Amino acid sequence: MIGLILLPLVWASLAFVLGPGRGKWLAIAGLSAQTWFAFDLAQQISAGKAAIGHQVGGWGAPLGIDLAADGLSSAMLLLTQCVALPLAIYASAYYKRDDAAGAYFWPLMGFLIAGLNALFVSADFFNIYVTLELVGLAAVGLVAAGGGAQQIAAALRYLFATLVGSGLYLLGVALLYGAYGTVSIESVSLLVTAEAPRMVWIAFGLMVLGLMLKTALFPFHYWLPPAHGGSPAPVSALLSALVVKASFYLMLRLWIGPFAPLVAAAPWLAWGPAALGTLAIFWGSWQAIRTPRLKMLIAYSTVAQLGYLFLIFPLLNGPGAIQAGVMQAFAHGLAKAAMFVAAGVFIKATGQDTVAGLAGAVNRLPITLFAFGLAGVTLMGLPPSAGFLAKWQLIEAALNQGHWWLVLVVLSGGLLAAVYVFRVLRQAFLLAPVDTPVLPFTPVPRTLEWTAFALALTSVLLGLRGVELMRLIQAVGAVA
Amino acid sequence: MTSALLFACVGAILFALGLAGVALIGHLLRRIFAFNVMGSGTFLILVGLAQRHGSADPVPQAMVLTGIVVAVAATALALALTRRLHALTGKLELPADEP
Amino acid sequence: MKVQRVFKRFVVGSAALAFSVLLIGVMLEPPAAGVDLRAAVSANLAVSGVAHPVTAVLLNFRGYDTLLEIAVLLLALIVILASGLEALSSRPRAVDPVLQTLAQLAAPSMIVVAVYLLWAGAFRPGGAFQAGAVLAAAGVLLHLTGLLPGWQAPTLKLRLGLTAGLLIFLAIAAAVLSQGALMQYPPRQAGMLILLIEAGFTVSLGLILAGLFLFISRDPGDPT
Amino acid sequence: MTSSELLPIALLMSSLLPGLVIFALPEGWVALRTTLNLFGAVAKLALVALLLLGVAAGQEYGVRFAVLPGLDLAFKADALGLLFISLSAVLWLFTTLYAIGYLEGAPHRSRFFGFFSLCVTATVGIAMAANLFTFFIFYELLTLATFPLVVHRGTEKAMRGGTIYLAYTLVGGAALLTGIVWLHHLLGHTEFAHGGIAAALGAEYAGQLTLIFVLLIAGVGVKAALVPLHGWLPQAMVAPAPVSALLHAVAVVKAGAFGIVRIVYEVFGIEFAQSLELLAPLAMLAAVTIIWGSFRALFQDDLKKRLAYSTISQVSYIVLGVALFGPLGTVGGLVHLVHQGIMKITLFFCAGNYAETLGIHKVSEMNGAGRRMPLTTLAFSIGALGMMGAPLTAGAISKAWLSDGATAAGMDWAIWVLWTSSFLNAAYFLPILWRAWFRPAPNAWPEEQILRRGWRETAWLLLLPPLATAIMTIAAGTLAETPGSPLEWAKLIADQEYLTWSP
Repeated sequence: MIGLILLPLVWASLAFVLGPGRGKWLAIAGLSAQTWFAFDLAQQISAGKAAIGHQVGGWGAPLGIDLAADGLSSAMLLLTQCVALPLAIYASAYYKRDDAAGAYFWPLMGFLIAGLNALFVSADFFNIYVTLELVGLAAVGLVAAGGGAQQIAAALRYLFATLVGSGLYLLGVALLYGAYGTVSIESVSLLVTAEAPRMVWIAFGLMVLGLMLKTALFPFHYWLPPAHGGSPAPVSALLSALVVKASFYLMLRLWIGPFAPLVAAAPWLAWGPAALGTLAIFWGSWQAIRTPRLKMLIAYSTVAQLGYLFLIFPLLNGPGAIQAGVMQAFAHGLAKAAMFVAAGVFIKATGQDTVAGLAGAVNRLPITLFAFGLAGVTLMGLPPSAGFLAKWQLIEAALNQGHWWLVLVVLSGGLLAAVYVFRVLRQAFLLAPVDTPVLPFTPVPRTLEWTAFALALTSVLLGLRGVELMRLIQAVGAVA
Repeated sequence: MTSALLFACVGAILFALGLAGVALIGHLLRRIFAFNVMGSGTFLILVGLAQRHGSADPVPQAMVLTGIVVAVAATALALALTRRLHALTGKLELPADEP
Repeated sequence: MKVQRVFKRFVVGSAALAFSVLLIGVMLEPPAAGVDLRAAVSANLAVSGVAHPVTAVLLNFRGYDTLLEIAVLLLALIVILASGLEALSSRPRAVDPVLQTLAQLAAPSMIVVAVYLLWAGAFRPGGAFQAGAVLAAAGVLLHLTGLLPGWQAPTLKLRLGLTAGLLIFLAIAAAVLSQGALMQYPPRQAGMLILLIEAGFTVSLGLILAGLFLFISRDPGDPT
Repeated sequence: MTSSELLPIALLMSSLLPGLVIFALPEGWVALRTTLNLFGAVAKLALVALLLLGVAAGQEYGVRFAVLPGLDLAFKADALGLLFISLSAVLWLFTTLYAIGYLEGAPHRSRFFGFFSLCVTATVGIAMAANLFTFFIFYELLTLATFPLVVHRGTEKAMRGGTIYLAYTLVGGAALLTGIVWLHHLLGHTEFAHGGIAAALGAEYAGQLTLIFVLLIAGVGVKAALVPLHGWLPQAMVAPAPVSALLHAVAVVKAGAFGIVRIVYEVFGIEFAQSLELLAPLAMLAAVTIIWGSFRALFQDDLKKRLAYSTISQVSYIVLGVALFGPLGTVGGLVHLVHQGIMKITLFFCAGNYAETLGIHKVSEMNGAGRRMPLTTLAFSIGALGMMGAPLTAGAISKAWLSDGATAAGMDWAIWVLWTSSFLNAAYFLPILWRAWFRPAPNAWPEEQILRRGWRETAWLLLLPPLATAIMTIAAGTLAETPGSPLEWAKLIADQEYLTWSP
């Protein structure tokens, strides 16, 4: 668990010391080791240890800072490493030597991964704030890296969104400390009751608001499409697959953990995120169906897919909701990473970022198109894929509690996803128009194509082997 | 009302002001200032609320120190990006049209 | 358009007002029963390796926060480097010889002050951050008086200096893992280890903070 | 793993693995690709034969993997599934041969045969699914695997057909999924079982179960092209001929019909469905589809479109047989599942031959085709006569059992539906035959691509498959009472589904 935090910090710093554009082997080696750590941790937890804790400095909360990994956090760690490793391999082939955009990619990615890992295992409100900032600033840096005016503008927009988000969160932490004199999640959990002072309610509200802003939940999504759609492919993939999941994870953790008594006292609260999630699904899909640009389409699809995550909030007091959420996080994380890197291949090959430019891609880049299609299968929630299992669990959880409209939302969201996914596939299957001269496709390194394929295939195959993941998540709640 | 609590109340006002500023101001430099006002408000609340009953509490003070450093980093970053945007477009505002 | 803007201002303004009133209102309520960490801090101060409670919290009890925070700072600098430097500012700089002399006099004493602050942090207000800030200020001062050119792409030495603080911290934090936990300093060596960490911090912080300024600030005369 | 677990997996793999390898093959490696294709098809036939022998001897085959807690990917090879598998395995072999001939020299054959194999894998998965969850997985997989085949030509028209196909099937899939999850929510499982599983819920769930039935039937009804869910089928005619054959006879439409069989018999149970009064509306729907499809076929000049509407009509014979309460109807419906496949694939092969050899796409261009291509036209005539239910053909057997079933179930109106349909079938098939055999040939064919060489009127790979299936049409009609015929097998299944009846 410690290795998962220290290792990326070390390779990020060393990559910086080595100089611009260097450090890819360090990163890949580090990430491979991290992946192994993450699997090891997951194995320990599913083997029966409900949670694994670590007291930094040996002090123990509330004086010191505690780290804790349960099923939920270990699942997120696993997702992070499993997406980051292929992306690192992809990025190592994506950035050419002396590419300005890639000069500081490795240190930035390292800090991003370190921040994510630290966030997932932290059990301290204030420490989480620092990790949030680490993640946020690294993500902004990745968006801004070596970019033109549009990218810088997107980065600034993103920066303000993430800073305000963490600012709201920090105010929440301040109020919590004012109320209870501690920022340890465990200590706070023991103190919060349904009769908590109003200050705690406000703190909860502020934190949730800040995190929704960071997760780009509708209507706070405005910053996401330019930031995710305008960055280089590996960056878009990292941001869409992982970064937005971190703040969602945190919100879920707070919801079912320390603030559960508040939620139990006011169950209607859960309908807020669910309603916004519903709007996000429809709005995001609609925009994805309309936009002419390929990466914007994928970015809007992220807005829509994030909506599903928030549908679980009203279902959390029944069985299966967390499972559905985690499965959806995995499905979307893997598939969206695959989709962005596949789009990166298309853009490199055709030299343009439009859906229309894809005509004939099926004959030129079959592997990449296949990867895109597989990722699309996951996003549409068609079997056999992780996205399908997520949808199945979500529908069943909704039926269990008699929330019919959630079922309708999930199903129509899947159909809308089919519209925008097949918009791309259809174009790719189309023969290039005869009257326009066929532009030569730039040859693309095979590594790029195959990493996209591997990510997409994983997102599909997970749909046939969801049992292990579910066993892992059963350990949730022991710490929370 | 102790003086510490007064600090906290001022902090609340500063936070609200800063937040409104970030939401409303288009000029990037001023928006960055607004963000800093917001951050200062938070720090005042953090320290003020914690010591409203008597002596100083070192834990929030240390947290504020950490918070300040993080805010410095964020501000420097925002300024650098703003400057870069200015160098590229000659403007100190974000393009209004959502792409 | 105009009406819309006024409306937006009105809505945001009144929301902010309502929010601050609400917030002040709840802060005036009597506090709930909670934890009091002051006793815990002073009880453990003796084994923390430093005598000043804030430094003890910063570098020992909640040292992990500080570790991540220095990473945040370094990260900010890297982002600035990554977002591109080539744009030059064309503002001419008047260099006043009096100012230059003053700055030349001030810089050495600022370094001395920084060292003092670093040392004093163990038992009174002060410490690595303050020391680093003073160091950085010295750098900025020299730059503004035209004695130190703005920085170009960082050299290997500079990169080492920038990361030294984080790397030393990481090395020490990991080295004491054998004690049972990350950053669990043995009480007897705690003081020495913390001083070592702080020294590394001071250097890196000074460089990073100065870098935040010097990498952006470019003189027209700089060869680019 | 025992052999009873291994065989079903091997059956899936026999088309999946060659398919995956074919995807990776370079376009030019024709010999290896052909070998792989044929090897897969023959291996599958051998495995099917093994399974048939085993099942006839009372052996049970099944295997399951946990996907989620309480949710299994489960396969079983039972008599009903094997009926469908045998049909698709045999027809797959012929279709593969035909496609190899049809696509000779065409581009993107690796992609085509890759998805072709995936389709058959999905079909086998549908046939062997042991619960609705597994059924749904392969059902949707079939949708995804057929889409690239439908749009294979890459023209705007193909895209339109493909898009309409997707729109129908994906919406249908959503309805099906809702029904399945709902049922899973009520029952805790969705395993298929003889006599059904829904009866366990009891009468107080009648309302919900009726809704679930509607959702499930609507979901599979899209693929079975029940009116009014049939709109995609005529549009999907833009696909190459082997794909049409696949859609109509082997895979897609059959998967829908088979789904209805499974749902009625093994999810709801025929007796329970009857008690919920679900069968009569289903029979009505089938009757409407039968008449409507035949009627629309009358007015199509495009040969493949006429055949498409004919399919809509004929597949609902199966549904009608299922919905007739009583074992005789069941036998009729099940046997028609096989017979319709054999006959319809013959017709599509022939239609493809006319188009490939002479460029004939329309009924009005058929004049004299029988003299230029006597063997193809002979096969076509046998298939068409079978569709009308002429004696000695497979179609006659189906119709006889269906009529008996209707009488036994007390639904005499269904007999009139069958007669009307037969009459309409004659009305749209006989003019084609008449034109082909008795009208003089035009001076020039629309687009003659393959020249006659001796007795070979067209490429031999195009000629053999329709002749073979035409012979099978006759065989199934004349040898219906011999052991091992489709009819005998259908009786075996009916025996299992009606616990109180023996043939």
